[in-house]
Amino acid sequence: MTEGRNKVVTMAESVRRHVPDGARVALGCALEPAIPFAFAHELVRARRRDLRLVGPISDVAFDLLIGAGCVAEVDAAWVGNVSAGLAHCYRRAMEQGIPRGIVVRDHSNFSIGLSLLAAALGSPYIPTRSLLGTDLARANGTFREATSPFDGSKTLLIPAIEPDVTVLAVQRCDEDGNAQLWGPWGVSQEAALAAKQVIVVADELAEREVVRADPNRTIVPAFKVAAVVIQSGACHPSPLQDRYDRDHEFFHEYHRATRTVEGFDAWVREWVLDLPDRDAYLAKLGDRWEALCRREQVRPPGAQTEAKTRSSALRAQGPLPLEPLARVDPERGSE
Amino acid sequence: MTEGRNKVVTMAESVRRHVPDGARVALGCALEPAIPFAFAHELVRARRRDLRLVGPISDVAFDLLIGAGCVAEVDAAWVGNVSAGLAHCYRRAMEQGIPRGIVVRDHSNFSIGLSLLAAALGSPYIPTRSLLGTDLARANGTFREATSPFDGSKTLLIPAIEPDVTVLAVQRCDEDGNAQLWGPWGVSQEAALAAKQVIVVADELAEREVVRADPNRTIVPAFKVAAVVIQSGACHPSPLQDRYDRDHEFFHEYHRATRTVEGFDAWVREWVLDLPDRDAYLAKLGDRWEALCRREQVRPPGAQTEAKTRSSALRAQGPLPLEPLARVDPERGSE
Amino acid sequence: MNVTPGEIMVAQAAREIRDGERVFVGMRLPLIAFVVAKRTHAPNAVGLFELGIVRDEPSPELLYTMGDPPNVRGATWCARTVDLMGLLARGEVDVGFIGGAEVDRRGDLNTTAIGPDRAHPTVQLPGSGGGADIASLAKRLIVIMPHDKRRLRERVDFVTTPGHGPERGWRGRVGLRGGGPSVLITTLGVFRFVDGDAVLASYHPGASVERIRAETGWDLRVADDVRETEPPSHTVLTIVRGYDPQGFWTRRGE
Amino acid sequence: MNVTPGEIMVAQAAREIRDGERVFVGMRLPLIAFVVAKRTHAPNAVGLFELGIVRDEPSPELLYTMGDPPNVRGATWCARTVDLMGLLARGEVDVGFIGGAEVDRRGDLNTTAIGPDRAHPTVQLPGSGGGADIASLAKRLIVIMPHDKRRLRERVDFVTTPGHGPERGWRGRVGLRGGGPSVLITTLGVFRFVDGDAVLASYHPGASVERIRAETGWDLRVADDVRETEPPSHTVLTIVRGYDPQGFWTRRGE
Repeated sequence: MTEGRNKVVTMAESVRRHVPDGARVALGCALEPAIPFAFAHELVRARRRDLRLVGPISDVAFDLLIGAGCVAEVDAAWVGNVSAGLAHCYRRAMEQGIPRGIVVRDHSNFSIGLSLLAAALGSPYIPTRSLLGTDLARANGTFREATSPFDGSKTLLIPAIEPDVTVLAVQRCDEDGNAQLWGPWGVSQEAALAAKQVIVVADELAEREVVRADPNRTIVPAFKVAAVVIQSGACHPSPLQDRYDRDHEFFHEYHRATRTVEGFDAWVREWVLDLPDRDAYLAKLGDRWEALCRREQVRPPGAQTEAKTRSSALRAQGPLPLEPLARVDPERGSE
Repeated sequence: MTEGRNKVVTMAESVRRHVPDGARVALGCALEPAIPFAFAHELVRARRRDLRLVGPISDVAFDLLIGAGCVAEVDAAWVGNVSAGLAHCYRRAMEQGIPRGIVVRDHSNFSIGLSLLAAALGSPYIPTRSLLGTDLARANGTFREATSPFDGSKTLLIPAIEPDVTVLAVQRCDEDGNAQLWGPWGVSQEAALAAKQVIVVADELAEREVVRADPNRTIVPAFKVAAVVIQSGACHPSPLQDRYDRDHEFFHEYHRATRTVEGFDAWVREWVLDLPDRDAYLAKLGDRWEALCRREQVRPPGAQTEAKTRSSALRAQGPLPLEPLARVDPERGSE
Repeated sequence: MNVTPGEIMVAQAAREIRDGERVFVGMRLPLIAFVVAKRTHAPNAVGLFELGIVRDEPSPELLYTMGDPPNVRGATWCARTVDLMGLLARGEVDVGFIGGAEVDRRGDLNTTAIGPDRAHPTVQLPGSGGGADIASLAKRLIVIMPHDKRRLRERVDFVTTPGHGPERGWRGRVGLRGGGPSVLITTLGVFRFVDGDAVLASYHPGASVERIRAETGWDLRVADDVRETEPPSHTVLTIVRGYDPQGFWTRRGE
Repeated sequence: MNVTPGEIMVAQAAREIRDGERVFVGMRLPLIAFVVAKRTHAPNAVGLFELGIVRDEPSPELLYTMGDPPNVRGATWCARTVDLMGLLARGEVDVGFIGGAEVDRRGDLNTTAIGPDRAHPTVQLPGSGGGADIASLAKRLIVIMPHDKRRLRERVDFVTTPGHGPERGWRGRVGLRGGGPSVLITTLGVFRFVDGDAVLASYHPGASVERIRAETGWDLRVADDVRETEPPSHTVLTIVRGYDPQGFWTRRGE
């Protein structure tokens, strides 16, 4: 067996080596879960500037990067706080140019998926019948209306988007970069295949044999992967299937805390700049973090993937008790 | 929990209900493995006519259907006998109109995949840079050359193909039609999503909880599935991952036997018309069938899908001894 | 415990789901409407979620986002967003739910930005998510909105998700194949679309035609047979309160 | 045991694979060439198969088709054909192998049909498979053919997989981005492409320039430094014969 190049580096190294200022970065491609928040925090600590973000629904990861002044452009379907409401930093940037103005190209989830799929297929665009006639299609500025030469029907052509780097958070990865993700994929695979290179943030380092025993679960071939970061808990406050649940309350705390510029700055100091890395962040979360892991690991990892049939069917677990939630802000956009 | 409609029917019923004469049928979409040969045999027994076949590489399934006079049209990338050589029935049909002339639209594996993907996405076509300038692209007759409005580059537009029925062979399926396939997918998922309806031929009936425990492995939502046929061994002589190995010699026997029309007719009588169903076929194969199962089940089914990590990595098996093969015909096309 | 507008909306939304339908569920109240429908009159409805998830039974727990782990456990299909959106584009999804910051008389929604210039908005909203796709492509559409004069406007500033458009036949002319909005459910009443125009069909218990007229930003059209919205049954309220005991989605101000 | 043409071809094909390259492997001899390369000078080469399979080590068993179960076990990626072809289309695959029934001086291949009319062929061949995509899109191409005057023709009847085309600059003009054939390995010799024309670079042990000229259907061009093809080393022969002990692929008449 050939030994592959060991690509395991620290989160900080992965940013230093592979994400220059101005890079086009796809992030949060599984929609609400598996968002590599720890990576976003590292981009803030590394003071990256002029990033061009690509993603469908990034929950507050995009908002955080915008608030920290890291972002010049956004291609996204949705920028907000999914369970808590609007995204304050995004609002300030767009409404007041604070901390800086940004260029936004509006997408839908389908159009952002198609743009990445087009790049993954090596095609210049993919035609669709979604979004026709909308202001969204017009305002995006990169789409084109065209008539299908096959049946004369109207279509909207969605051009390919090729990220410089796609960052994927996954449950496990081997040192070569063979990364396996289960639960929602969203647009993750297209984003990875479309990118010039991929950074994998894995909850766990897997033996090479483990990924090779189930290649259907590998999301992208290792040769597209430039760096592997092994970091448990990298997605908090978003969830990672079979590893830890979503920290709903944390999103609401972020929402309340970032209502003002001062509040945002304090939040970033407390949760990003004053912490050296994700391990310190998880230690700061303390019992709260342990509880999220317990909630999601009631089912043993892998139970989900056993191929038992008929005689030994797995029985579904009953509902888990939810912890009571504090009252949340009713302000809320769509979705 | 809602009880879904039980869709389990016999192979013969699935053909009677869902495959009328003239139907556009996608089959053999995983390329060389997981070809539902038992379903092709049932089409022959049911004397279906004027079928329009769609598929990438069907090994001899398409040849058999052509020889039996079931086929009017073929959209395919390759029609032959993968390990043994040319396809005699396909040759006779194209060269001599025996048993009837057929219309062939030449594809490549990429173009057949893109045509099905376009239909699955609800898009009229997908542009590509493959096949430009070839006689293949010209002879197909449905492709169009066009300039990309984004960068002026040349592209070939591959129009959508929507099968009336896509037939998928899989390892397991529940009675609702949630089918799970591992090993190569080829163009199976696009073909299923692109189709008006899907017939699943499953090696095993799975409890509903089993498929729900690993939804990433489900190939298509059950509401697209019109019928579920539970039939072990339905793919022989092609292989089904973790269930049975490929019967290489059977392909060579078919190749030798079908060299003449009379030889083909005798082969079809022996292996299709004179047998009531697949169980009888497997009984006729006897020990040979058992040996193919043993060869592939050396690793227990599901070992492949266990999510063990680090401490309990699976070790790869050493090579299995191959049975000696008789001399084979050197005649062989591409691939 | 008083019945909240959220609970009335959920009950009404649930009635809009027919048995056996494929429902593009979406977040918040529609999520609970799907639970109610499944447990009452529509046991064979199937739920689709834009992450690529299909479920034939609702998540056993309240969801805060569609991607919460309980929404994956017990799903029957977990694929890619484009695969799921493709089903929508093929016309295989019967009904979709959407909501927004603003809606107009024609059912057009704005979830992008308030103000005349998208590049310099007065209020920056989150954007489409999957909403614009659902509105473009689902066979019919259920719109859910908080009722407020600033939100129910003659014309929205920005059409993120297309309704019936500025004039009759607009959807067909621009090439949209989905049917557009069939109903608008607000915190005060229920509108049906007639030739693409929202017409008040019922007012919720406690509301009235006059109050709705006062809080609607367009010249209200009222159905001849306008009536009070049927309140949620005890069964439905039990389901709603059992599923969302803290009232996270059903007791907020929308 | 005599060295067979198949073994010489495999050894030469293996030499064409550079360490670290992404190789679109294909069936038959290339499969074994990949094994040889991996076990000798190119341990970091990666193999791609059109079913959607990526392997960083060869299958431990001889394959009769790319979809045989041993080719899936131990694979690192098993995805969809379009995903894999997309990598090719993006220019991420260094080298691909193809073969066919006919090849011409410019490296164009016919795997579709012999005869002037595709609808009424003299000999119906199986078709492209993935060959036309590999030829269109891989950075460079290794062509493997049985050497026969009827197979090495001035112009093929039907261009299934594009080579360098009828004249200089043809690939760029029609919009093809891959580099086209770099080498043609036959049962008798090795040709390199110079300005898109096949030029004989070496003749295999036992063959000669004259014999090759006699069995080639075009006006043979011969390199100034034409020489005998380097025979397979003992190491390489051991690998080949260990992998294909019955000579299923290496001892047939191509």
